[in-house]
Amino acid sequence: MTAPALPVQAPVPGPAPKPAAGKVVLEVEDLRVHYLTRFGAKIQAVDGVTFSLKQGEILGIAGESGCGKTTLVSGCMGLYIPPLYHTSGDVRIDGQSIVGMTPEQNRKEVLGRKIAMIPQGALNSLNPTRKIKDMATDMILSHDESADKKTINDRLRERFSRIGLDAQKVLNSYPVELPAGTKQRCVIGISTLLNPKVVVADEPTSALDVSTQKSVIRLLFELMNQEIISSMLFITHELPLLRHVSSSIAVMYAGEFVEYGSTEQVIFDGRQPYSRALMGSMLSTEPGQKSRKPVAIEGAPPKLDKPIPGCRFAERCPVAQPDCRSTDQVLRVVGGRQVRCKYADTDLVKQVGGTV
Amino acid sequence: MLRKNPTLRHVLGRAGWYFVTFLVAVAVNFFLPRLGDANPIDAIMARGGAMDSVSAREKEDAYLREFGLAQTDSNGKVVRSADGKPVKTGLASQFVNYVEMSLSGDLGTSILQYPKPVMDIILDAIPWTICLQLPTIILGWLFGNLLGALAAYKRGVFDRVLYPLALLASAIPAFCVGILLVYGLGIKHQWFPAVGGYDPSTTPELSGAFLSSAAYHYVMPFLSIFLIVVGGQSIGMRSMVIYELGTDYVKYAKLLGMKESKILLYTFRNAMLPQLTGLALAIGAMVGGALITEIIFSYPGLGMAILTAIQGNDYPVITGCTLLLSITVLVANFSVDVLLGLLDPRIRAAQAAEAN
Amino acid sequence: MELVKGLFKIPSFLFGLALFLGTLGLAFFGPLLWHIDVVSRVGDPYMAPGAGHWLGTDHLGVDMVSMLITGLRASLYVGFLAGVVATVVGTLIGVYGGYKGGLLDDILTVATNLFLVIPTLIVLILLSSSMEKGRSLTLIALIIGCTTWTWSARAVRAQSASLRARDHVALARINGYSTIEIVLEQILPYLLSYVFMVFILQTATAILTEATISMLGLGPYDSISLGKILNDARTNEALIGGKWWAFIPAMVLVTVIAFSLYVINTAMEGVFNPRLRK
Amino acid sequence: RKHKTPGPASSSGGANPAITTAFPRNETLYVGGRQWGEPSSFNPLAGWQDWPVNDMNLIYETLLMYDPLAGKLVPLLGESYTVTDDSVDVAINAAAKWSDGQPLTADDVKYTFDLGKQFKSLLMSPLWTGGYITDVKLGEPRHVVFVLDSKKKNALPVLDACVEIRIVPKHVIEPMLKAANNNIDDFLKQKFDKDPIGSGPYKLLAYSGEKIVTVRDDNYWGNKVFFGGKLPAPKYVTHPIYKSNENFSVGLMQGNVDVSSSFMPRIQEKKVVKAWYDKEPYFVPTSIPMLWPEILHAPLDDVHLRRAMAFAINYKDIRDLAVSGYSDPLESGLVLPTGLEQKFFSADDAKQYGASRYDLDAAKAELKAGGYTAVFKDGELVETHDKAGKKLPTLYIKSPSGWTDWESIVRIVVKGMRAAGIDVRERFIEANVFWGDLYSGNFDLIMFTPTPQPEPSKPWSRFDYVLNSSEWAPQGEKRYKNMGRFNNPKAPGYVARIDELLDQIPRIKDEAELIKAYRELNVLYMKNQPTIPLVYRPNQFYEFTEQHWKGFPTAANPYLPPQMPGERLGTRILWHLTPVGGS
Amino acid sequence: MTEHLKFEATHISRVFGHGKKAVTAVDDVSFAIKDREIISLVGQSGCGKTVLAKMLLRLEQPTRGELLFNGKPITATGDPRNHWRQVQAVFQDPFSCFNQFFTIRNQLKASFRLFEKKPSPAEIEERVDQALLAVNIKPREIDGKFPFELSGGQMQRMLLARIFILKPQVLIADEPTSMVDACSRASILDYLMKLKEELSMTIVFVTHDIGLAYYVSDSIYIMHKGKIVEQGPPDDVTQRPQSDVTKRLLEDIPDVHREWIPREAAVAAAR
Ligand SMILES: Nc1ncnc2c1ncn2[C@@H]1O[C@H](COP(=O)(O)OP(=O)(O)OP(=O)(O)O)[C@@H](O)[C@H]1O
Ligand SMILES: Nc1ncnc2c1ncn2[C@@H]1O[C@H](COP(=O)(O)OP(=O)(O)OP(=O)(O)O)[C@@H](O)[C@H]1O
Ligand SMILES: [Mg+2]
Ligand SMILES: [Mg+2]
Repeated sequence: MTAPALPVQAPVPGPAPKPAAGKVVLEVEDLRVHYLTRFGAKIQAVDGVTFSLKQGEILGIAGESGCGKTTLVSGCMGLYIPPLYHTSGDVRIDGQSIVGMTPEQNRKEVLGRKIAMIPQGALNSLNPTRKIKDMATDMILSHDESADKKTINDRLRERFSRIGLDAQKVLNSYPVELPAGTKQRCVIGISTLLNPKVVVADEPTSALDVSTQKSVIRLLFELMNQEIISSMLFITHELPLLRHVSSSIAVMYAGEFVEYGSTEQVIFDGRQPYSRALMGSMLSTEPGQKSRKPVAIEGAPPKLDKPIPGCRFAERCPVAQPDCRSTDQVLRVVGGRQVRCKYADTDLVKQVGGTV
Repeated sequence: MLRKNPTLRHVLGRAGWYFVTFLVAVAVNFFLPRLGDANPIDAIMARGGAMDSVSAREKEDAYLREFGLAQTDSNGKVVRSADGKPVKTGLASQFVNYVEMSLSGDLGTSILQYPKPVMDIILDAIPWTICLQLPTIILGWLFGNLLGALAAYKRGVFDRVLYPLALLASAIPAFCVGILLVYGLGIKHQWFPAVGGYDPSTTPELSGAFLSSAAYHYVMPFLSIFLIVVGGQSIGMRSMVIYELGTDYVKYAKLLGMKESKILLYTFRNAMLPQLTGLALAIGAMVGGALITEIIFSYPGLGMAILTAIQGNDYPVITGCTLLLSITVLVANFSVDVLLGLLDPRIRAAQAAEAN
Repeated sequence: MELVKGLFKIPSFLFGLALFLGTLGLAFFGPLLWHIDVVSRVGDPYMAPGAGHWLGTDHLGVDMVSMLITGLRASLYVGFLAGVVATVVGTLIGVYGGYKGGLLDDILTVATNLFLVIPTLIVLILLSSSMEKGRSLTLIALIIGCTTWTWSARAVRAQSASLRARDHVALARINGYSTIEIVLEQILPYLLSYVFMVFILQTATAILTEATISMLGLGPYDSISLGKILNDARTNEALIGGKWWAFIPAMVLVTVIAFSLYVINTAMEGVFNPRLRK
Repeated sequence: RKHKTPGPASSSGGANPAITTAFPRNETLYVGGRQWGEPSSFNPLAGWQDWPVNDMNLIYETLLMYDPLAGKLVPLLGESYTVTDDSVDVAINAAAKWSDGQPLTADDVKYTFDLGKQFKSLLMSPLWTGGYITDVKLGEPRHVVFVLDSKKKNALPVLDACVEIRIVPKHVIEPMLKAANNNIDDFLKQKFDKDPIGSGPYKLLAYSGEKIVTVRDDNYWGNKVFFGGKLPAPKYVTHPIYKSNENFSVGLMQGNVDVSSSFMPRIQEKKVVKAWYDKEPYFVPTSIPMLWPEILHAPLDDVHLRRAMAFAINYKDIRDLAVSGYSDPLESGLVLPTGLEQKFFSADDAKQYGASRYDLDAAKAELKAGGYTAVFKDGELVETHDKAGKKLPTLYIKSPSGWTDWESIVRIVVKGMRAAGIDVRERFIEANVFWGDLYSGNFDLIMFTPTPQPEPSKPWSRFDYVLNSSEWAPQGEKRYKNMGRFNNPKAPGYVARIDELLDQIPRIKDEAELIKAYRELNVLYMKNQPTIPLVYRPNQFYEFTEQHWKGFPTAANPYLPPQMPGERLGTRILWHLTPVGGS
Repeated sequence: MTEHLKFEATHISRVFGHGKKAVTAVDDVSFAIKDREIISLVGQSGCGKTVLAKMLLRLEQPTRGELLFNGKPITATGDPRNHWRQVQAVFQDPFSCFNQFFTIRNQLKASFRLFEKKPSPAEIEERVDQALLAVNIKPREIDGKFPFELSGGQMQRMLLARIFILKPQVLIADEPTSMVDACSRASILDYLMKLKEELSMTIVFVTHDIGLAYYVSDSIYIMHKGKIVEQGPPDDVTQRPQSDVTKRLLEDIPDVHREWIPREAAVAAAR
């Protein structure tokens, strides 16, 4: 199946480029993480991922449902809650390895302070029987036992006003009393209370409608602008969103990165059939785009309970070659980004999907 | 005011339903024991000793008239059918009469303990039942919840030993524990008195001798109820805590680096709330349980009064006791309903939504 | 299906199942292995366990093993019958009430509260003492079933109400399914494992309840059940006399049945109820 | 139309007189087995008196007491008595007085018995309604004369009444009755639970649902008259209220109860507990529990079937298993083969006419004679057919549920009868239903013990209870004797001789003649088998322990009969007890 | 004219609850949906889209106003199956649309219950196969498979296969793509187009993403707080939005080609 030729358009630049601070905050090296099911099956949900996050950088992670995005970022927290287990590899924050830490050390020094999570489904992430204020207080007290009530209160009020909420009202509410968008903001507020270096946002907007989504993203940007947070891992399968949010993008498939490069490169000039196919499914309301048909990828991602020989995408790849299935693919640099495809530098891949 | 306060509205609404339930319960309590066609007067008659049939009939007529059990003609004579059986008063008119009397605080006179008023019987018996059951149930509930939570949290040995024990405790019929205690500690070893509520050489009063003997007699009945309540409650609490431990908010709290103790508090509190219903139910089952304890330990109280009344078709006592029971259970359930509404914002929100 | 297979990998489930099948086997095959005679006097009253009579004799000199096996059968019969009645009635009404809502649901709620208000044990005593024609085992089972169904109904109702809003129910509606068909095909299957667990609990409860009311002397007249054996032991002072064989084995049997059912239930709950998965 | 049940009846207000006394163990005698439920009334005229009143001589006293060992009447309020053909004359002890100091006079006695004439439901009324006396007169000073009915000339019921009826104080009762407008039902609601005035050695002190306490009346008139001024040993006699037999057993074994009349199986195993005899039968059998067939309807109107039933019962099992051996072997007939009645018993008659022995062949022969056939399948009886080949309905044996010894008896009975081919089943019913069914004849077969008390009128009163055909009441109406409705004078097959003998026996003076009459009556009974005796039982179980008190009479030291201290003649035991140890 | 109109609504409203607590989910709405047209209902969460769709499906009744289908009023009485033969739906959550206890195939076969004359078993199999092929699924691939063995996207296609079997005149698609990821979304849109073209179906497409609506529809209805605030052809609505609501909706969807969040608000990101 070939993609229809698209009118080439000059890409509109994303958020204003700012010189990278350059300092690496988060380094993930050959991380492997697995689940153990109740019946003993091992699911290798993340299988050898390496990347690093610099100060001020937003790395977007894209991929189909079930490809291991949530698992990857959970693995980055250094805290493994069963049935999630660390297989191998390393995660370093500010050069300090966190996977080997004791849970208590990790809790005290890393979680919430250096790296904080904005979980998928904020709706259920707040303790339903505690007021927002109390949960936030608990969060601070957990890391700073000496903090006194008043300082905490002031800080909460200040921070919640800063993120555009009616602090007085929201802080004294129970989660059920708040609309979804506000709850998501509260979660963001609580997660960033201690000004963590890295924020991991796992599909923070997919349960929201477009307008709320926009305001939440805006909030995250503001937090970065105000240097409350410095860098972010941002997960979504909505590519247009990534186009505006992230500075670089990693496309994940079956527990691996298949393409990892700058936003422009991945979105407008993908070199891997899967990431190209992903882009091909994007939509646009720009005039004239109506006649263009989004292209779907046939089939479903593979199950991860057994090792898959060869290219993991070969099964579904429209341009798969006979040797794709037999040879394991490695990430290599092609055109300034990492790609996991033997034919990345050939025209073969260009037949897939297409850029918008 | 009602419009503004959904909780109050809900409470009133519930109160309405409880009242309906109460009314039906009163009717059921009244009619159920009267289903059989046994003539309760026979019981009094039997105790009167032998007499000739004419005076027997006169006597019977007098009782039938007094208890309003038979129809009377204009001269006040009991109407009898051809085979000599008294024609029973319609249950409906008995019921109307009963309701009128109950409203004026008169529960009638016992048939078996004629001429003792039902109210006196209840007042004599109830302190014992309450003093034995209520503290036991509440303590058992607290202790059971604590154990259950501990088992859920610690898992491991705790869970592997305590949990099956709790299951076992709740699988033993209540009376078996009592019997074994009587047999083992009361008869074989004579560590504790096997029967009675206090030593017959003392009289119920505020004296050291009486109180210490009452306390001594309290131990085994207490244990027999306590063990079972603890068993049942800890099982429920364990599942609840396990469930809470797996929720998103616990995961989030962990990822925020919150202290274990805080997280535990969250889960315990949230798991405890539904357990309150269990407390209400246990209090509701109080008299049923009392029946058994009181028989096995020859302990004074309401259970025995009910059993004797039932076996003797002592309608007024049965109805009086069940009326009291109904009120207790309804009040217990209603209080828990209201309490849960106050303590659990989720329920409060649901109530507000329901009110819409 | 995977879940069911998984169930058989759980040690506690296997343990409970083995225990339960053991008692079931004793009830069914006991009579093949042991000469059951609950009528004849085979020795002195309360003869201690010995060669001929492994568990001695009761107060009438009847072989205890025979009594226990007969009693076990009766208790299981009561348990199953009451369990089936309570579960079937409770489930149907609960599912329907939960799905339909409205008046039926309200009535169900009142009925449930009513049974909370009037303790089951009392209803049981009242009903069974007003039955002129005597209390048979079946009658007791039916009474237990009929007074405990509200419990199942309540449990099932909540589950059913949560399924009501699911899309496949809406889809079934626009596929032209009738209400009954929806209840039976779209809702009930989801509750099956749950209902089965309810059934297990109801059975265990019924067995305990029968034992309790028999113990109070309100059990069946013409049959031997475990509760009846216990009652006989108590009223004939086996307890005081230290004739442990007259009550300990019966207690153990009742407890073992209930315990094994509880164990099975919790194991199943761990598997079928995703909330409790580790 | 409204029915108003009366409110709280006792004018005396609160039920528990507050006492702050503890009861030292060595001054308190604990008795048991006489009170099972909450006490409700201590009214001496009520039919439902509680422990220290009913059958007791603790608070109120009878004229005489009966010694069942010697067969003699012993003085109490009545100093002496004379029986003539026309009257019974009782002399009242001059020293007798009420606890308020008023003398107890013949007037009180006359008043007491006259109440039974006025109010037909009181315990003394059967004397009047049964037509045994026509008047109670004041005779010579301090004498009361019961004028016997001139036709019956039967003094036995009067003597029974002298040992059964407790005399009440006229000066207390009369004004109260008046206040109640002479309405006995209203009067009976008075509880008499506050310092009641009696003539007995103890006074009601306190009561609750757990116990009843009486305290010694140190001014009791009898102390001087009968005991040379000695006081009864226990200062308190207390009846703890337990809820079942085995609680009393535990009480006895653990020394919390000193003497009890509750049923205790296998007494030989309980080392500390003693009884009258130290070996079987342990107790003195004085009564005969029996099965009462309802005679009015087929098939139980057939004597063949009734006799077959009697033959089919394993009496030895009943004796060994159901009653723990507390019984002598059963003989046929209504006369006890032991004790005072032995002289009226004939082993030959019993052998020739009786059916009270376990003999399956004889049972089958009787069935065959009656034309019955039994259908068995796999050794189990399926049904019984009568001579017309029709299936007989299953016959049910009613017995109160929870009376465990009776339950066991019925089980053994059913087992035997079914083995013989008679389709019977047990049906245990609630006790209250039981009484109604018993008296109104609503049963196929029912368990019941006729007149179990030891009385001067035995065995006549037992025969009378079982066979009496006067005051005939149809089924459905209450009848307090002969509940199986045997020997209806208006029905075919009426045996007039039975009624003649019942009428004559009380008047027979000559012992040889009396024996002859009893033998004839007993043979008639055996031939007709209107009831089926099952076992002999003591009227009361007399069990005691000597952990705290000693000096109880036993067969080895029979200074008093085996009766509960405080009950009838057993009251006198209280003067003979001594506390164990000194504390 | 009515014969060209599938649905015709005049001032319909749907109110839940009473008195002060009343919630007006759909508020005095009038529209006319032409035959063989794809219209989109677009609006924020809670604006009443689903309620309106349900009214078209006869699962809810308007409290006020008249709703005609094929010129005849949709009423609560009578056999609803006549309506469902002609108006069918796919729902938002593909995972909850199938009963976990029956095979997909059997559940597809259940659609034949709506047929007035039920085809022979062989023909049923045949037609199920055809429908599966129509959504590009190899029939043998799902034989004996249960819903939980498929991905969300596949399942949503099964729902569309069901529509291929039933061949109704109208399809109501209530946010059919909001629960599936971007790749599956594309294929679902594909098949919606195909349905329209092959079966000349009228489609009501419910979404909160105006971008999607732009792609699929012939006409867009913008809803806000129960009212229809704007309607028109996609190009008109997206390029020349009249109402503020529409403008906001347009602004809020991220589009690769358009600036989304103003530069000054955005954080600079390193490259
Ligand atoms: N608790 C778990 N136990 C076993 N396997 C799991 C568990 N959670 C996720 N998985 C498996 O791990 C793989 C990756 O899941 P993950 O949730 O990381 O995907 P995702 O990319 O975040 O998907 P989505 O977009 O749906 O959130 C999937 O194949 C999933 O089936
Ligand atoms: N059964 C109901 N009872 C009461 N209110 C209802 C009911 N159904 C819907 N509503 C209310 O009607 C309004 C519109 O709901 P609707 O489901 O149509 O919104 P929607 O546009 O489909 O939103 P979403 O995009 O979240 O699906 C909401 O405020 C909702 O609370
Ligand atoms: Mg995820
Ligand atoms: Mg919707």
